[in-house]
Parts: sequence; C-alpha cells; structure tokens
Amino acid sequence: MIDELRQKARELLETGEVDLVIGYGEGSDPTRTMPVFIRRPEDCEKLVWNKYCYNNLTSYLTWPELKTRGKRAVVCKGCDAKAVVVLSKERQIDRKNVIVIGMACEGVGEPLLSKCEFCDVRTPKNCDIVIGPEITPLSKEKQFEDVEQLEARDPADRWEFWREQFSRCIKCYACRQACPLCYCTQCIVERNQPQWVPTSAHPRGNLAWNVMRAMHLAGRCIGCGECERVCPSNIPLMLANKKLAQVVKEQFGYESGYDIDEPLPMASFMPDDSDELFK
Amino acid sequence: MSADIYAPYLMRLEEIVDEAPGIRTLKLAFEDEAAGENFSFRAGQFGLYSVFGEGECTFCIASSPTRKGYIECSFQQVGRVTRALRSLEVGDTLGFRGPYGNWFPLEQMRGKNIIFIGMGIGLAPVRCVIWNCLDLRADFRDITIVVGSRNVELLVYKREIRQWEEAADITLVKTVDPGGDTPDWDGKVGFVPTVVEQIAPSPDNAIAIVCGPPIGIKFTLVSLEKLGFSPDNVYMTLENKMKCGLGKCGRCNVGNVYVCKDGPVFTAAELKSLPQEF
Amino acid sequence: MAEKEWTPKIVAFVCNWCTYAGADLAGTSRLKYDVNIRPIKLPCTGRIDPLFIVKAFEQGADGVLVSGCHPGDCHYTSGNYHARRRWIVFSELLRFLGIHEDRVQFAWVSAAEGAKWADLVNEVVAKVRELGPFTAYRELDSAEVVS
Amino acid sequence: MAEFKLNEGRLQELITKLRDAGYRVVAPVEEEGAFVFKEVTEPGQARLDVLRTARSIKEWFFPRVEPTLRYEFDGSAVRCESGLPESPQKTVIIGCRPCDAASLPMLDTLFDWDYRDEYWFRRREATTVISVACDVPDSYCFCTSVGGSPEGTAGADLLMRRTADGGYLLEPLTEKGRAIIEAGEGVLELASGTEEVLVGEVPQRFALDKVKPWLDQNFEHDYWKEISYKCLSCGICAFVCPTCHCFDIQDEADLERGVRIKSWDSCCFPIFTRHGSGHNPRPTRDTRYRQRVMHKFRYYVDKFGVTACVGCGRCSSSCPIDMNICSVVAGVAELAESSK
Repeated sequence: MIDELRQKARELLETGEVDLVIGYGEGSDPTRTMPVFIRRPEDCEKLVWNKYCYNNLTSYLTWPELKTRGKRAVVCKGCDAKAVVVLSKERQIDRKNVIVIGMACEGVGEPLLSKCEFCDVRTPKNCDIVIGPEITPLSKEKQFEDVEQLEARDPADRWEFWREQFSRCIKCYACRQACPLCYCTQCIVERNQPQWVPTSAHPRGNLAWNVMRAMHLAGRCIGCGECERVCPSNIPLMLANKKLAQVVKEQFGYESGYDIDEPLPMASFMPDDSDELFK
Repeated sequence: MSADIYAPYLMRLEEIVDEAPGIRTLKLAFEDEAAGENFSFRAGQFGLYSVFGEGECTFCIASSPTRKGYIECSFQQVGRVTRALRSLEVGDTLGFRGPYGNWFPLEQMRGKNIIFIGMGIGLAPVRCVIWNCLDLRADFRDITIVVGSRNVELLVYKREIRQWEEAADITLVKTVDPGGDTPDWDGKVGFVPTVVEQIAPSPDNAIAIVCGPPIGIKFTLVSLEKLGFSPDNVYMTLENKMKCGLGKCGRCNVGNVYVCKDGPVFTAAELKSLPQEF
Repeated sequence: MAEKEWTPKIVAFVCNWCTYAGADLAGTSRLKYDVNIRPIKLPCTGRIDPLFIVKAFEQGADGVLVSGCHPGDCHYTSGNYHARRRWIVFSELLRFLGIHEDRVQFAWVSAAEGAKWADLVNEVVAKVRELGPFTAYRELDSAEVVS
Repeated sequence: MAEFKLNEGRLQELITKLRDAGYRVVAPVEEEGAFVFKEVTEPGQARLDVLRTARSIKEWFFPRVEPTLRYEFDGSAVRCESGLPESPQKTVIIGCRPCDAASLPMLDTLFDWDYRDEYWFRRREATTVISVACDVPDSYCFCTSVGGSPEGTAGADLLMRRTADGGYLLEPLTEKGRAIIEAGEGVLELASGTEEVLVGEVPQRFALDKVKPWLDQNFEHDYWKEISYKCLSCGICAFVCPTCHCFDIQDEADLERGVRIKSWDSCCFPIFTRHGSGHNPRPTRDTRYRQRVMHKFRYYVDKFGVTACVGCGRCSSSCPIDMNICSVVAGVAELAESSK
C-alpha cells in the first residue's frame, strides 16, 4: 500500500494536479507518525502508512495559510474522510480543490483505538482515490454502548463523573486545535465582550468550555476521536460527542460525514420534529 | 508595601475629560491618602489600571511626576477593560498597580534641546514627560513639541496644546493628516514625519522623544535620521500587550527584553537590535 | 453574608413576539403568578445560545425557562424550528451531564396565552423549588484546583 | 554526606512517617491512565517507578489557576482581599525526576527578578523536593544535552537512587532533606556503602554551546517555517512543560463579588500577543513556535544565565503531531555545525 500511496502522490505532484500533499511521515519514535507537507515529487518517499497514523490531517485543510494555494491532496483514513464531507457541506473547503486519498484501514493504535472497533468505513467513502483492499465494515450496533453505560447511572453519579473529568481539563485547547471541524478563526472562548466562556481552567470554566465544545459539534462530529486522543488529561471527550451523535441520529435520522447532499441537521429542521420537550 | 506584588491600590475616580471621540482621560486619587503621599514615579513609567469585574489594562501614567497626589491616564476604547473604564463615573473605585518599567532619561536631557513628537493617543506618554520638563523648565534649553493626529477632532489634550502654544518658551507645531483639517484649523496639514522634516530641528545637543502608532514611529524615525539624529538620541516607548507588568508573565517578551521591566522606554538604537516583534 | 431563606432564582429567556407578549397579557389581565422568574427578552428563541443557559447557572440561577412562539407561528418564519432542534440536543446533553431535566424547561407560549404563561411559571417554579438550590453547580466555583 | 537506605517494599511506611510528621505527601499517582503529581491519600498510590508524569511538578508551586485577588462590591466601593496564601501547607513532593527538580531553581530566577513573587516562593519554602534518579530513561529524555543528568541534584532536597536489590539509596542534599531523613527514622537505615546503584544513561543529543550562537544570528531563517508549519497552535507543550511559566490575568465576577485570576497561558496561542487594536506581533505559527524555542534557548540565557529547558521530553511525548523539541534543537546544532 505504501508504494501505491507514494506512487499516487508523486503522480499528483508531477502532473501538477496538486501542489501539496498532506500525509503521514516518519515519527520521532516507531510508534508515532508526524504530519508531512510534501511539495516536491521526490519527497514522496517520506510518506508512511502504518497503524500509528493517528492524526486527522483534514484539520489542515481549513488553515488560512493553506487555503488560498492551489489544489491539495490529503491522506485520509475512512474516519478522517468523513470530515471532508462535513467541511465541504459547511462550505469551508471547495471540494474540487481537494484530492482525498483514502487509505483502507484496519484500525490504528496498539491496542486498537476504541473508535476502530465500530468502524464502517474501513474502506473509505467519498474519496477521490482509494488505496488498499476492500475491507469488510464492522458492525456499528454497539457503538453507543459506553454512552448507554454512563446513561444507566443515576444523574447525581453522572454529574460527579463529569465534574471530576472536566476538573482535570487544563484548557490547552488541544481538543479544539486537533479537531478538523473546529475551524473558527476566532473561537468563542477568545471573545471577551462578553466573556461567555471563562478562560480559567477551574471546574466552572471547564464545564462551560466542554459543554460548549460538545454542543458546537452536535450533528457535525464525525467521530475521528482526535480530541480525546490528544487530550493530555485523558478526558473522555468522545463520550459527550457520541451522546449527541446518538441524539441526532435518533431524533433527526442523521449521521454526520456520510452523505454529501443531506442537509446539516443543526442548520435545518422538519416541521414535525419532536415537540415532546416543550410544554 | 504588601508582599503581594499583584495587589492593586484602590483609586477614586476624580475627574473625567473627554479628549476626542473614544478617548478619555481619567484623573485618579489614592483612596488611602498615605499611599498617595508615598507614591512616586518617573516620567515614562506605566501602570495597570483595573476595573473590578472586567480586568486590568496597561497604560503609561500620563500626568507628570512633579504633580503630586493624583495620577492621570488617557486611553482609547478598544476592548473589554477600556470599555469598562469608559463606563465609570466620578466617585467610582478602580484599581491601580505600578509604577512599572523604566523611564525617560531626564538626567541626560538636562541642558539639551528637546523635541517631543506625539502622534494620536501616543501623545499620552509624551505629555507626561512634557509637563515634567516644563515644571523644571530652567533645566532644559529649547523645547519643541510636535503633535499630530488623523484629524482635528481626534487631537488629544486640546486645552494643553493651546497652553503650550501660548507659552513663550515652547515651540509648538500641530498638524493633522491631509484631509483631516477643518476650515478653522490653524495648524499644519501633513503627516508628522513630513512636518518634522519641514521644521528641521537641529540634532546638535538634542534629544527626541517619539510616541505614536507603529507606522508613524517608523517613518518619523526615518525623518529624524535624515536630519542627523543619532538613534541613540531618539527615545520612544513600546506598547506591547502586557499582563503582569512585573517581568513574570512572559507576554511582552521580545528578544532578550521584557518590555514591562526593561522598557517601555527604549532608544531607537535599542529597538533596532531587537527582533521586530512589536 | 446573612443566610436568607432560599427561594428559587429562575431566568426565563423568552421571545419578544409571543411569550413576552403573553407574559404582558398575564400582567394586564392581573393574573397572579410566582415572582421567582426573571424574564430576559430576546428577538426569537432562535437567538438563544445554549451558552446563555450555562451563563445563567454560572451566575447563580437555580432554573432556566426557555419559551417562544408555537411551531409555525415564528415571527421570523422558522427561528423556533431551528431552536427546537437545538434544545432537543442541548437538553439531552445537560441530562447526560447529570443535570436534572427540570432545571431547564422549555415551552411555547403565544401572545394570547397569558393564562398559560402564569400557569407555566407556577409549574416551573414549583418543580425547581422541589429540586432545591442548584448547589451542585455553585460548588464548582469554590473548588480549588491545586493546593 | 551520609546516605540512607530504604528497603524494598517500605515506601508506604516512609510516606506514613512523613504524614505523621505533618507533611502533605505528593507523588506520581495514576489518574485516568495518566500519571500526575497528586496528594497521596491511599496506600500504594505513589508510583516512584513512573518516568514521565503527564504534567510536571510546577503546578504545586504555580497552580494552573490561582486567584490573586478576591473582591466584593459595595455600592461604588470595593473591598479587596489578597489571594496570597499566608502559609502554604508543609508539603513533600516525592518521586519527581531530576529534570523537574532542576526546573525549580531555574524558575526562581524569574520569580525573583526585582519583584519577588511570593505566590511562588511561599510554596517553594513550604515544599521539600525528593527526586528519584532515572534508572530507565527513554528516547524522549535529553537532560544531558541541556546540562542535566539522570542523577542531577539541582533543585532537589534529597536524591533517591534505585538499588539493585529493589530498594532506594537516599542522599540528603539540604536542611529540608535532612529533616526528611529524621522524619523517616525507623524506616530508613544507614547505608552500608556497598549498595549497587542503578542509574540509566541519557545520550547527549546535541551540543548546547552550538545552539545559542546560531539562534543569536538566525532569528530570520527558513528553518523556523520548515519545522513549525504543522504545529496545531495548541497549548499542550507549554502546559506540560516544567519551565514554561507564561500566564494570563483575568477577572471573573458577578454583580456582588469577583476574583482576579492568574492562569497558565501559552505563547503558541494566537491571542497571546494580540493587541486590543487587532495588531499581532506574532501572527503566524512559525513566529510563535520560534518564540517558544528562542525564549528557552536564547532569551532566557541572555536574561538569567540559564537555558529554560530541562530536557524532560514532555512536550515532545505529548505533542499531538509529534513535534519533538529535542530534534528541533538538535537541528539547530546541526545547522550551526554546517554553517561553520
């Protein structure tokens, strides 16, 4: 697969179809990889592909400094490629200017990351080029099991759980920076008139930040799990994201990152949406 | 003094002067009179002014150290704290920490010709040292003051400019950018650097003090160099974003200086040797 | 500070066109209802950001009420439809975090429903009163981070 | 100086002794799969075998959030109360690595620069630091490249070294360290001098003396763009770093009262230097990352005479995109070598 990837990338650069390939390069350690930006065909040898290709490289697609250049190619796992769908639906990228190279993927991490256990895009979808064999998708039936387990606990328990989890947040904003869908040029926490989200990493500020972060990703999060992976305090951020994905799926029948044409759930409505909540 | 270096003095807002649209001067007195008695500073130093509930903000002390018992600050409303400062009324309490940083070298300025150049709100730190020099007028030779702003309305310290104009022992030149003049404007029309070149102050035995927006400073420096001023004899203040004022928080660090401790007053020569991150 | 007897503090975010007018009607109709509510008028329920609710709790609210025009009656055609989706999701998130569903309640009250407003407020206040002060949220404040 | 022996399996007894002597005992403790310095409340929690905790010990001296002022409004008047801790709790940090300990004297210079920051120093004075020499360093470690050592003593009051028989050898370095030995009487015994000490080796990854001269000359260099184009501009590196000390000050208040809070900040955040006017002296990722490296390896040296990096490797090991500061600085040293 790696030869094919390098070959494809070289072709794309040589023919001038793209002027930049964003991919994975060798890391500082055999169990890591580092994003590489490749502009010259001869540098394609630097590309690697292995089970340590964690990063969701699509988060680079919305960078202002990379936005205006010509066409770019980005190496994606199936989960990452879902972000391209959302970015394009939200008009953050011009899909025509991005070549998505999807890599067939049997999961990353050692042991496998939990997101990989319920992956139905082991052969990536919505890509321009797919490299690697067709891999049978896994069942997503149990994808919300952890959400349900927490839900089964009583409210006071859940509050205590989250209070403890969020109290460990140090407000490094790595969750935001690593997220392909957190592309705002100025995050709400950086706006101070008024200061909606307290900037301090104390429990109250952390709750506001994490609630806001989850809410802003409702109906958008594609489940790449980068926020949770990069969190230096190991806060299970994906639990909240998954909860909202579950609500959006059940209530509005929408799953993020699959269909390019379906309207965005939080930017659309149906007159017959549930009215149960309202008195 | 308190062991807590972050503890502010409590100040009472005594007087408000609206200088120009969005620009205001506040006169503050120490709530603790003894603290006010003991408080001293030097021209060019700054402080952190705080509105409780909104935060702290850095400005130079705009009044002269020779005037005791109060301090003044002038600011333009741009962000959260300046907006809050603007909403204060006479009698309200605010916080002040300072004085911090270095100062203009009054000792070296004695017996010399002094050229003050203040552009826009940049006149505030210059005003402090102008009054300081005027209160010790005999110590200095010729004093020239150049004030400039985008338009007549935006000119700050209008009353004082008139006072300086009327003083026999000061040369005052005021100017507004082309298009910024009004029919009754009696000053010059032109950018400050151009005006400085026109009036061509002599660099001999002279020191220039320049404050204003970065772009104004940049071109004024060019003009002063053309006139023969050595970068060592041109002083200015850096206005980096600051939080602590104490050389701890790292925010104002540029190259090997912490602007809040090693500055804010620098010579043009010193600034040239720094990374251009200001 | 002297301990006063606790009464619920409830912030109501209401839309200008329906619920606020409905509350007005309740007033002009001299309907009596609980005084524990502090209405904040916004153009539309679509303008109410979930952060408003978080902020209300941060500033000491024990409960929040969100109310606007009935579906189909939005002054801006569809603001409340968008809001409805948002609240469905947000209320689930709060519940997932362990916040009781009665802490944030939602309703549609039209300009003609003065009586419904009065009843609604009484009901909301009663429910929040039953839950007691929202100390769980307030305690976040006093928690020390380190040493 | 006399050395003492703590035999295998007796760590908990020592901790109990220290607590009996009035110390709050802080050690690497597991928290959701990561290790952080936390107060030891239960037996067996302290893990002296942990090489690299998620965050450094700095938070015990310089908390990530700290009120400097509390105030109450009373009409137009304000009543203030300083946030400075009167007398912080007597604390012993046991099990930090020599690199973390070395960060303390390094930061002392900053916090004592003209204005003495008592928030830092009162905790420094109340805290005893027991470091554990590294027997098994890993590939992220580079203390020896920045003047440290896996058995360095800088900043520590007492140094523990692992012995081949599973125990530890304790060497008190200061008065505070000797007080620990006294408190541990009955658990500690005098060392025989024949113990075999296990100390690992950290290869030198770059020549520090080559670095600063190059940095002095190369503020503008393509290298900065080259290494930092992929930086996500998050704050992990600064927040996990034992020597990063930049902070923000913000007010948080309601209508009745408020606090002024000092909290950790990072030069990698775009708003760190952004002026009220919108002007930003460091508008791009490369300028901000350059500041991080320059501040540690050039400016801090000019200002305080020491390099502001202790080689703990945390920023590298926790970087989401695997930026490795050791490689970055080694790259500088190479450039310095090749430009000769």
